[in-house]
Amino acid sequence: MNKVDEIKQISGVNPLKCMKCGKCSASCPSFNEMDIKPHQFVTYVVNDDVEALANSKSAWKCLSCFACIERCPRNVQPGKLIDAARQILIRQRGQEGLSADEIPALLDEDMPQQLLMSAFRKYRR
Amino acid sequence: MRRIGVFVCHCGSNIAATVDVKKVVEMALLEQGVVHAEDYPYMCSEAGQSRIAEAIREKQLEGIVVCSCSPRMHEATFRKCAERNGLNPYLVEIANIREHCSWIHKDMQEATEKAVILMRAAVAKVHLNAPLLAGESAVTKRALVIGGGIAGIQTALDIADAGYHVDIVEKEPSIGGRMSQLDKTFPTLDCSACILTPKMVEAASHENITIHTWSEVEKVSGFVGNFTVDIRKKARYVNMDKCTGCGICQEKCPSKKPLNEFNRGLNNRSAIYTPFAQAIPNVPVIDASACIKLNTGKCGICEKFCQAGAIDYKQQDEIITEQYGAIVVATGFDTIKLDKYGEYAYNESKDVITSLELERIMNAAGPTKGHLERLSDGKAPKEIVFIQCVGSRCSDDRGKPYCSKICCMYTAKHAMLIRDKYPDTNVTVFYIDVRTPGKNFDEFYRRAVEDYGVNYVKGQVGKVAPQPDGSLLVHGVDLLENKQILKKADMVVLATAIEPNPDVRKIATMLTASIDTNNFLTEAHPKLRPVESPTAGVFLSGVCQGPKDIPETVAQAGAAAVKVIGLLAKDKLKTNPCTAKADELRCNGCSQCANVCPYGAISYETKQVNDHGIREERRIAVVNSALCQGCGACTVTCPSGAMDLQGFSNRQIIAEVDAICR
Amino acid sequence: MPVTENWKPTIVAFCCNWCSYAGADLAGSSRLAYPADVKIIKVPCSCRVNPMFILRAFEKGADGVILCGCHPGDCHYSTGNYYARRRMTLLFSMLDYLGVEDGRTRVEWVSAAEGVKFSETMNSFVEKVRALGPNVRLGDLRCKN
Amino acid sequence: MQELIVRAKELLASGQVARVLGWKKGEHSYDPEVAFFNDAESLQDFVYDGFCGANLSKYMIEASKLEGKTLVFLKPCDSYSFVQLMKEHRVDREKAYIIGVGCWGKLDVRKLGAEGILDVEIAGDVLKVSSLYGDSEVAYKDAMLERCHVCKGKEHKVFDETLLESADTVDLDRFAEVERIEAMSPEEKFAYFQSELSKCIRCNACRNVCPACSCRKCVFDSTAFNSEQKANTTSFEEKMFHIIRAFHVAGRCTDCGECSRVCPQGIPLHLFNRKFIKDINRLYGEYQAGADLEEKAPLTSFQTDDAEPGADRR
Repeated sequence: MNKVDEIKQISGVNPLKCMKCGKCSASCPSFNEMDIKPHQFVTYVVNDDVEALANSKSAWKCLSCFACIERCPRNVQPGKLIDAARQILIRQRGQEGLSADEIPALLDEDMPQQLLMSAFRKYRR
Repeated sequence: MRRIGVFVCHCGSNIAATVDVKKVVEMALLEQGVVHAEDYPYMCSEAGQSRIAEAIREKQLEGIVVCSCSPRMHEATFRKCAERNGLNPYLVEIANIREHCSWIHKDMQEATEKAVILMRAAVAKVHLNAPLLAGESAVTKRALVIGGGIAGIQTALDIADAGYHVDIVEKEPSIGGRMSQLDKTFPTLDCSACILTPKMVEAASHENITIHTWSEVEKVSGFVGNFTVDIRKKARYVNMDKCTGCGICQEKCPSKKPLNEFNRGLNNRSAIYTPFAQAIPNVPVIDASACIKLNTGKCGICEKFCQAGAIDYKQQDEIITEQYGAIVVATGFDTIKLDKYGEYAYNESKDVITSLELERIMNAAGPTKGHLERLSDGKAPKEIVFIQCVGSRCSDDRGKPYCSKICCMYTAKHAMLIRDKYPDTNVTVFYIDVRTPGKNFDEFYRRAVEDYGVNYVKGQVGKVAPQPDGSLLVHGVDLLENKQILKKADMVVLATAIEPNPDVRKIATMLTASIDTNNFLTEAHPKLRPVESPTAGVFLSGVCQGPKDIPETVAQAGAAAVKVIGLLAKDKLKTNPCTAKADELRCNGCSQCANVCPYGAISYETKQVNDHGIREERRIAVVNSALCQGCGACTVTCPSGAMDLQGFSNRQIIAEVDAICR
Repeated sequence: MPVTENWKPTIVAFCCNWCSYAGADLAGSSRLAYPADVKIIKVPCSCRVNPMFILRAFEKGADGVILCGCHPGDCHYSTGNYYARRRMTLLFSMLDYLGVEDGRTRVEWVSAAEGVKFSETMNSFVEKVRALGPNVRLGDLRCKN
Repeated sequence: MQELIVRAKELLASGQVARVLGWKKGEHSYDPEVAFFNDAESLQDFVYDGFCGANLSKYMIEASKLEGKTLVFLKPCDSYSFVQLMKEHRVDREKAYIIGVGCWGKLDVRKLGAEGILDVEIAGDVLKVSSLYGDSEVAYKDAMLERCHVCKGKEHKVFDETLLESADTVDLDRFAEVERIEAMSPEEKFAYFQSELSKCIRCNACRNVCPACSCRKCVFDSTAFNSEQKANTTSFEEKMFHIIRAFHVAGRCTDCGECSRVCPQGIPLHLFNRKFIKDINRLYGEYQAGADLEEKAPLTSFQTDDAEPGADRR
């Protein structure tokens, strides 16, 4: 399966539904740190350039806060696209992620609950 | 056995591309009774119809089957063609091998096979067609217009000018509708009231127009040419003949709490009120829920101060029943509710307003007497942000899937007027695309940008965050610069999606007019019959049929009026001959059919019959073909098949079923 | 019952002239494909369809019968589809009672503006009938010569 | 039974009625026939006992056309049929003098448990059966018709006067059998009805006896639908005839059980009508055909929020 079908299959997103309104980028809290902006994710997928998307800084800057998914008027769900791009990378690198019992040591008290949740969401698979 | 002619249309390539028309002709000739079969590129053209005419004469055809597009397109054409050539129009059947076959199947062999089956079904049916004669029914020379906005007024004026009497039913205390709430209108910036009020006065003074305001349609029965409508005239508690419209009662009325719907709830009004100064009729109504006298029996100040003695607390709702030949729906629109759009903080901050509310704020008769000021602290806004497509073009369930068509133009208008009146105020418009499809529309938009310096930014707004200091932080994006924008604004205006008046669905049910999931009334044909409803005698005028601006509304209002005039000009209307008929020898007289007839078209009489030698008096069902609309409900409740429907008889449908399943 | 590979189901669709027939036209003009096994018979209203027609279709070899009408409340004749709804509810319940597979019959309300829904309904109905295989329980069981 | 004969003679003599519609001794003691009695002495053959299951309402359709009034004896379940026929203007209430006769359950010849029956003597709640192969006894209750075990009630829905006391006979749930079939798998249901209906010889007894199924010209005898079917040429036609018949009487069938009683093949035809009655009660509210003259029949009325067809499918 080529990369484009794989990313579509994982994310369940149909990139053609995007009408380029930019609301996802407007709502993205880490827009400025990203090289490929949220409203561009769909274009990279449509142009068969999943490689660039997977290797972009955006893949790791995305906080999985899902604001873009919440507000997209066309149900495109760009957050899931970058999430799928991350999965492709992780699957390439194989299993060298954190194991469950290593996590408590890394936590500190004032880490916001939401950050923890979106981290789990990001690395769960 | 009837002599049948089968004509297969290529429809250019629409049919011929995926249906082997020659094969259909070949198979047609094998069918019983088919004495003539041919194909032709355009059967509906003059040349095509002349081929039919020729075949009728040469082969003495007694039945025609045309395999072509949907009967809803050209059944009438081919029936008229047959009639011109001496063949009863109801001996023509259409096999729909375009919309139901060639357009939706790719494989030639499969599509041809299906076309042949559909042809066979039509031939089987036409063998059993009876020559029917269209009956006639009288036309009440009077029209009803539901809705008193610009659409309703324009339609009524045009019909009345043609000499027919028109009743306008408007649910608000005054006609004028949405347009009366606007300040200026694009693209010429004339003041909305200045161009609307003359029309309202003309309508009020026209001898052929009766206006029922503060009234609603309660019940509709009958059919084209013979509608019976019950109109509920709600109690005004003011005697319309005596009232001089002096307005003292409104000033003196102590109950000031109710929100002023005309000003979109931005300020209050008294319990006894007229919506706006130029109201027609200029007679106030008493809001029963807010009136102290009606609720507690105390007060009665308005009665004291009224020199004309027009106040009448005892007034009751009144139901009047009228006969009409045609009904025009002109129920207009409203903006959608924004409570599902939390990201724009419409409910949190008073400075986030809809465009319609901005119209009232900029209007001299509005809540702020025309001064552009923030509703929170009354200060003049220095930074205004317009957000386009709020709730429009949304395929999620929060908003509407369609483009509301008028927002780009009225936002350009607002921006231009603000920049013109308050040059030191900055205006930013966040847009997805600016849609200006109309005469002088794009030029108007470019003037806003080039002459008045309105700042257009391509990109939607993600969030509007009210700040502690009372300002609004707008999280936008500039897709062309690929930059996120955080703009501090004093006022945010949302170009909100529009939807048809919510109670149009109730009216559509009463008129049995079809309506789509967005509550827009469905037109008979999107391109060829945009101002008529599929329900004969019901016409559409204005936004109730789809989003449109004032120029289009007035154009459509005129078109609807012409259709009504065309209908009322006829003394007699051809009635649908496909009505039910009872076979007196089989009828049990059990009145099951009368119980299901929606039009009360079935009555009973005791008749002397000779049933194969048995002479006796029997109770027989009789169908009044003027009332019967041919739905067929009675034919199924009749166990013995005595009640049958002409044009769609039991044996015809059984023949079609047999031909399909052969 | 071995299903021969090239078996094609025969589906009869009764469509009411004002709503579902127009919906079928819209599906056509929007080029929304559905299997060619579906053949449409135009009736003035869904209340015109007599159980005799439906059983006759099965008797003559149909594998599935679907009745389409206006959404309740939108009927052009104001009450037609309400009667159709009761009749078909009882008829389908009787067919289930007789052990006929419930996938062979269906009622769907499709308005003139719902071309997509019409096409999707036909696709899902044909798929269900194809899965059930040829109609046996409402056909003739006597041994063929 | 004597009181009936005495009363009938009085009414005949007084000229109040021109004829009497009742039951006459048949060839055997267990098969009385429906008969008209025009004078006093013909009334000796009049009989009214456990075997008089026949529902006389349907005969009143033709009797309403005759001169003068007709005295007719209606059991409680028959009176529902008469009201339904009145509702459909098929009988003339003025031409009928109705005596609501009491009922204590009617007998089913097939449940006598004997072949070659010569005579049956009803002795209280025991039946003494004498046949070619010897004598036997069977309890009255065991030989009762299924419809009496689920009797709708002993109240006469229409009458001018009543005679004889009724006795309650209900000891079964009316829809138990229907529910038992509904619970079967589709294959079992199909097999069950296939076996039952394959016995159908299209003698039309069920149609001819059914008060609700009284069209002047039945669709299966006419070209109304081009589907005339005198005999079952295919196995499907057995099903079609009974489904369409049940559909035509749906909402009008009073569940009088005559169809099952007269079926020579013993097919439980009431299961079709009772299924529709159960569905109507479940979906559209309790409805008893023939209970009164005003209530609208379920299939000629509707609610805007009725259930969708096939909604309760698995």
